[in-house]
Amino acid sequence: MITLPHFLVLSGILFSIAVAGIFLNRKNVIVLLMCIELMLLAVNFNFVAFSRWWGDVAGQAFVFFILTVAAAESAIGLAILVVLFRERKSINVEDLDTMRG
Amino acid sequence: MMQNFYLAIPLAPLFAAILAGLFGRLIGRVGAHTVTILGVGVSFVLSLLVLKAQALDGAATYNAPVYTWLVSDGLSMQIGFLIDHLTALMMVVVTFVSLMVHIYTIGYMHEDPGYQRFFSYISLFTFAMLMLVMSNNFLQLFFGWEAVGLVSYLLIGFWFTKPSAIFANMKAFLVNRVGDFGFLLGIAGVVYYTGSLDYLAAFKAAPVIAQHSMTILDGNAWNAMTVICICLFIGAMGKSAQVPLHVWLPDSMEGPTPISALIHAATMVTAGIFMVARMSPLFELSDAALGFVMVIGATTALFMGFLGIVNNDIKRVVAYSTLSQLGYMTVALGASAYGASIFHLMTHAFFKALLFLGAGSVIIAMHHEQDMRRMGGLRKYLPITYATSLIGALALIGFPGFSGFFSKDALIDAVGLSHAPGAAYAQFCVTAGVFITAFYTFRMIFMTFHGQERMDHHTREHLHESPWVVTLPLVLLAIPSVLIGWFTVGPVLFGHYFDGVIVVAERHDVLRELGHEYTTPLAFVLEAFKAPALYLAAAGVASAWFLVLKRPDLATAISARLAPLARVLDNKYGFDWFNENVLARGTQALGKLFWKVGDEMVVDGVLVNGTARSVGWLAAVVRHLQSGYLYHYAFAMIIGLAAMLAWLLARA
Amino acid sequence: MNLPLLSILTWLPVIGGIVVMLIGDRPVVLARWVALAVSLAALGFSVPLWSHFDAASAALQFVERTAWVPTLHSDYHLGIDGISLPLIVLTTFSTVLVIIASWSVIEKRPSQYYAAFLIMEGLMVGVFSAADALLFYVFWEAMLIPMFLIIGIWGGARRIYATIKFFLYTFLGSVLMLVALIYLYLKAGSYDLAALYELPLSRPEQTLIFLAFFAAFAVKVPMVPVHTWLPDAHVEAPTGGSVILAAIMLKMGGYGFLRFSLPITPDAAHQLDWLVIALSLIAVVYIGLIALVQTDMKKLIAYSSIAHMAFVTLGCFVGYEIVAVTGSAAGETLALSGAMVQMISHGLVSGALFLCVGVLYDRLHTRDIGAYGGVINTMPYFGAFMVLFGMANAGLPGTSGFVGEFMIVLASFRANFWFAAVAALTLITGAAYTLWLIKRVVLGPVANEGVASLKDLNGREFLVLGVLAIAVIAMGVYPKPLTDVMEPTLRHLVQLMSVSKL
Amino acid sequence: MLTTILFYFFSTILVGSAAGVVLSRNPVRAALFLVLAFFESAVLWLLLDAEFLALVLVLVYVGAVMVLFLFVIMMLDINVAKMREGFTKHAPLGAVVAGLMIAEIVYVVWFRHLGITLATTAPPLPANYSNVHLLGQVLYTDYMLPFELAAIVLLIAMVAAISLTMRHRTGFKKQDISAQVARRREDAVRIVKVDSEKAS
Repeated sequence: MITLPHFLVLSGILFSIAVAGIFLNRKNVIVLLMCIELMLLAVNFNFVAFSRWWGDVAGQAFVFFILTVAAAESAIGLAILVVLFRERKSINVEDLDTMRG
Repeated sequence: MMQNFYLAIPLAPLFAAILAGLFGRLIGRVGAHTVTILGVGVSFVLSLLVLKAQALDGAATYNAPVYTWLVSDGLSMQIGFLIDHLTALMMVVVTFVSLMVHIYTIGYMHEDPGYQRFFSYISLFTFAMLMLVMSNNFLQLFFGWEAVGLVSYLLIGFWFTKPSAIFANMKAFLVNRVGDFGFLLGIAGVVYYTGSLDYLAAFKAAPVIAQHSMTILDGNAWNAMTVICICLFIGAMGKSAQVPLHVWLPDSMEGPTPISALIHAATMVTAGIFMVARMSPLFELSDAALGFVMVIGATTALFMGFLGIVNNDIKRVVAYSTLSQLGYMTVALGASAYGASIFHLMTHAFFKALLFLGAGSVIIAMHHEQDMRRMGGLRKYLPITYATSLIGALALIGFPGFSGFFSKDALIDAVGLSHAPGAAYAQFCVTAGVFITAFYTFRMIFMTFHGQERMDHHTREHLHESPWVVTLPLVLLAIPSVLIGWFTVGPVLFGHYFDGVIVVAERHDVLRELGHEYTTPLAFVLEAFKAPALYLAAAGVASAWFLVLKRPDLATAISARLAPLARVLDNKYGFDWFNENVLARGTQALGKLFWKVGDEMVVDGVLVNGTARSVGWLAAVVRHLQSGYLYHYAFAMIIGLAAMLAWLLARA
Repeated sequence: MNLPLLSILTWLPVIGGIVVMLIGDRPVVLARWVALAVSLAALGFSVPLWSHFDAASAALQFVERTAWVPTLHSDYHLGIDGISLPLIVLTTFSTVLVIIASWSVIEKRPSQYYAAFLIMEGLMVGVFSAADALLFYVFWEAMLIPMFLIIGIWGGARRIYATIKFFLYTFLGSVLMLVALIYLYLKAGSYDLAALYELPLSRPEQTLIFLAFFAAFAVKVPMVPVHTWLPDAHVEAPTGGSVILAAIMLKMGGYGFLRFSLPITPDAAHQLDWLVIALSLIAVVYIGLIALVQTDMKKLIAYSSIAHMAFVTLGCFVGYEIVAVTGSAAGETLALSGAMVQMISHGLVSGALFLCVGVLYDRLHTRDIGAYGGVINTMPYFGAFMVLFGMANAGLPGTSGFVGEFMIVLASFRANFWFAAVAALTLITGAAYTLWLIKRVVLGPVANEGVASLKDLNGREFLVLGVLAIAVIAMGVYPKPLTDVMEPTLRHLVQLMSVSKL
Repeated sequence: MLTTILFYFFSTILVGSAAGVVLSRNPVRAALFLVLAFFESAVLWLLLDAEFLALVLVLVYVGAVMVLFLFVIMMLDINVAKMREGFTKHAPLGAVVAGLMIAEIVYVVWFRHLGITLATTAPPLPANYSNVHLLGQVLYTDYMLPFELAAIVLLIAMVAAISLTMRHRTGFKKQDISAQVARRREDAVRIVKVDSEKAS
């Protein structure tokens, strides 16, 4: 019997893995972006699950929007990455500290 | 009708002053002195009429407001006149001396470029002084009080390019301000207890005030009347140059001589005496205040006299003599012999103005040389000046029959009868003062007019008697200096002239006690031969003659022998030293300390810029958190998220 | 007369200022004359304000009211009483003088300079006539901007430091005031001052609100120890800026105490009056001594302003002590009235003194006292004016400077002998620093070639100083018209002060 | 029962591939793991009867976004070795934060469900349930405006991405029409007066 908490815990685990990933792959921007995608996926899981359990399709509409924004975000993020690489010949986060105070 | 009449008295000189001051160039020198003399002349004539009406025709006391200056909180502050016997007397003295000085000034100042300005000032002074004496309330009194101070300031600094003059005028104003500080507090006290600024209201409420007590310092309850009277008297100490606020008067001699005569001898400096006499209903209720007045006066009378002995500047000798005589008047006030004090004020106004103007005449002749050591033997060159100065000197030392004799003798007798605290000390001071007065006065006369001619050749060739505008006032002043005592001693001193104006408590009334023995002026004169004062004065004259003319070498020897004492006198007891080095420097140092440490270091340095600096420091610390590394921010976000979640969970 | 006089007085100068700015510096002459015309018109409009003012009433008069920000229950509500009226007239009066005084002195962007003064005039009138707390606050803050610009653009060498200090100081205070006003609004549901007067408040509330107001007004007055912005601002400001700063801006602090602190938080004011009185008395002595040792003329006058304004705060708050000591309110109105008179008088006298310094500065371009000496030899008329204003500054009877000080000393004697004694010390200190200044600058022999080359006042300067001299003397000789206008309002204020709001 | 097995099966793979994303050394592998994770998610969403989203996830994410990722990774010359330096430096912190989050989520799910009964199976769907139909109905009615905004967001993202990565190469000769039109006579012609007869 699959209940709502199953999905919620699953999404929690996904989210936590993504969080751990941010800590682990702190230098690699691409993987960081991927971790963010994972986080969004976890969030989407919640939306879909709740939408199913409460029979309200609005949750899925939100997932739709999240997907849209996530796509836009990764497009721009990758574009920035490309530009960055062109300028710096590196995407190592440790090289990117021009914003330091 | 009467109001307009009275109003004209002060306004005539004011109008003249404005005309001469603002339109001086337009009306020229002659115009300036004509208009001011006219103005003062008008007010003199009107004052005479007032005196006649008051003294001879028995006119009622006039007391009415002119206009309301301000009303607030039920306290109506008005400008108004109180015309009674005391006022009338003062008005005549003031306007008469002022008129003489105006005439004299034509001669004395005729070369000065500030001619119109000078006339404007002295007319303005006459206005202010009249406002002071004619006032019927404390506000106007204070106005006149400060206004005469202002004119005094302007006149001492008349030669504003002379550094010593502008130092002296600032000193005069500031020392007077110290007095005014007390005066203002005294006025505030009167208003507090009576709710009115009017003299009569205050006098009526006086017994009530005397029942109050005030806590000034913890645990010390003072009689309210004592506090008020001492505060008021502090004002008088400033204006009438009593120790220790006397320091400005000798320095004020930096001004032109006519104003030394007018302001710093005859009128303004007596404002304090006048005021205390005016406030007699208040002072009578406080024995402590009277004792204070008496001790201060006695100290001034004797110790300022000593300074007259060692000075060689002719004007300063007269100035110290003024100080000493003011001390006499103050002693009389302290002894509750207000009548004697005012009487001496009046006679002193005449003969001291005469002496000053005489000194001025000498100074003109000597081409503005004031050092007596360069004079001598001027008798034959300046006969009129000599004669009149001699009259003034005799009046001053109290030669029997001269005006000064009547007032001074009565005054000394009155002090002798007083039982106020400090009376014994005062009696000693005033009696010893007679000798001192005689000594320095005749030392001056002898050094100036007798003996060797010590001036240089050039000056001697140009020596001649001053023009008539100078000598006329001398003569006119000499007449009352000789005669006034004979006519006035009876009514003013022992009669009922001041009844209802000056209030004296039964147990203080020394003048009435004296009056029992009084019959005629002549008897009064003869009576004096029994008293020691006359002989002391004679001894003073004799020793002056001996030391100045007969054995000048002895004088030098004595001062060499008594070098430490001479030094103390030369330093004027160190008052100036103390004021300049301790008070002036001290306040400046304190001010600098407050400024540099208080304002710049503490407020600006620590509080204002310190805040700014600490913000900057905090920012510098916090800046290090901005590593610029993306993952640091990401960490911060995530940790913050986790923490916030934990907090939310823990709270709910 | 149904003209909306207050709105005209507020907005005419603002619009006039914008017009002057649009005219620009080509030709300067036109901008100048328009500026003068506008300021004269404003002065003209304040004449009917005075003549139609019902001096017997304490109520707000010339009231204008329309909804302004309905969601915040804030109205465009103007109205004046006896406290505002003299200050408004002082504002229009001194603006005219400032414009005449800076006729040909300003070289950098003169039209904008005039515009700044005109706009500031309108805003200041707005401050004095606002009967709505939010409106008041808006005017209060807006007024900072032109002053900020005047010092920042036309100021001296350290103008940036001075402006930032000035702005931060005053802004810090007024932000706290805003917090207090918002709190009051939330409690009362309205920004209307009359409603705030009636709002009951508990003691802690009152204390906090009082302190917030105090922060704003004490900085403006300024009181020790938040006064250090004033000397810097004055020193760096151009002459006109100094005049307006001294003549009117400082009055806003005193006005704020009378309009907000006392009636809105009477119990807290009573409780904390010792603080204000102590700071005022400290200021009289402390600032007096500091003024004594200044070597910069403007700084000296600035410090003397602080000492004189301390009388205002003393007069505002000594009333509570009078009641506490004597048990009757007699003397309270006298003290308040004295504070008001002192404000007006200080406006005239310090403004005149700053103009005098400006006259010298225009000629020799230094404010250092040591650079002068014997000015009266070459500038006799100027010397006469300077002595007159110096005497007024020292509180000589017969000049306006005396009236307020006298009233406040009389009143504070009721509270405590020592209050009066310390306050009266100003007779000595005030005379000391003023006369010493005059001695060093005006009197004496000609000190140097610079002084020898000085030209006496021109007609324009003579006009400005002459008008001020007449005002100073007139007010000293006959202050009754002024106090009569204020008396009913102040009596009403005393009533408000005495009713507990707990 | 079958759904339970399917759920556990796919979710295990999902968690595993997510771990793979995080842990793999090579970004390419990480991306491929992410693709796998998306696939598993799609399947799980199918279990939740969200057919449309499951398909969108596969089509859009796997088909477009992840390809973009791979493309970028391969295009850029990434020094993998350097990237991995200090890989485990913050691992404990990451583990703590991640553990904390799991704990919090579990806590919320199990203990703080605000009285809602969670431990039930999903409610049955109506007979003629159509996920696409319903979603479309919502998107084009209630969420019309956000939907269009989303479209604009995508457009802006596209424009931004293009403009960011557009390279301005130098050395080309291009025609600049506006410059040609704006040319004026004074810019091009200079009249020089030559003194012909003057001897130098």
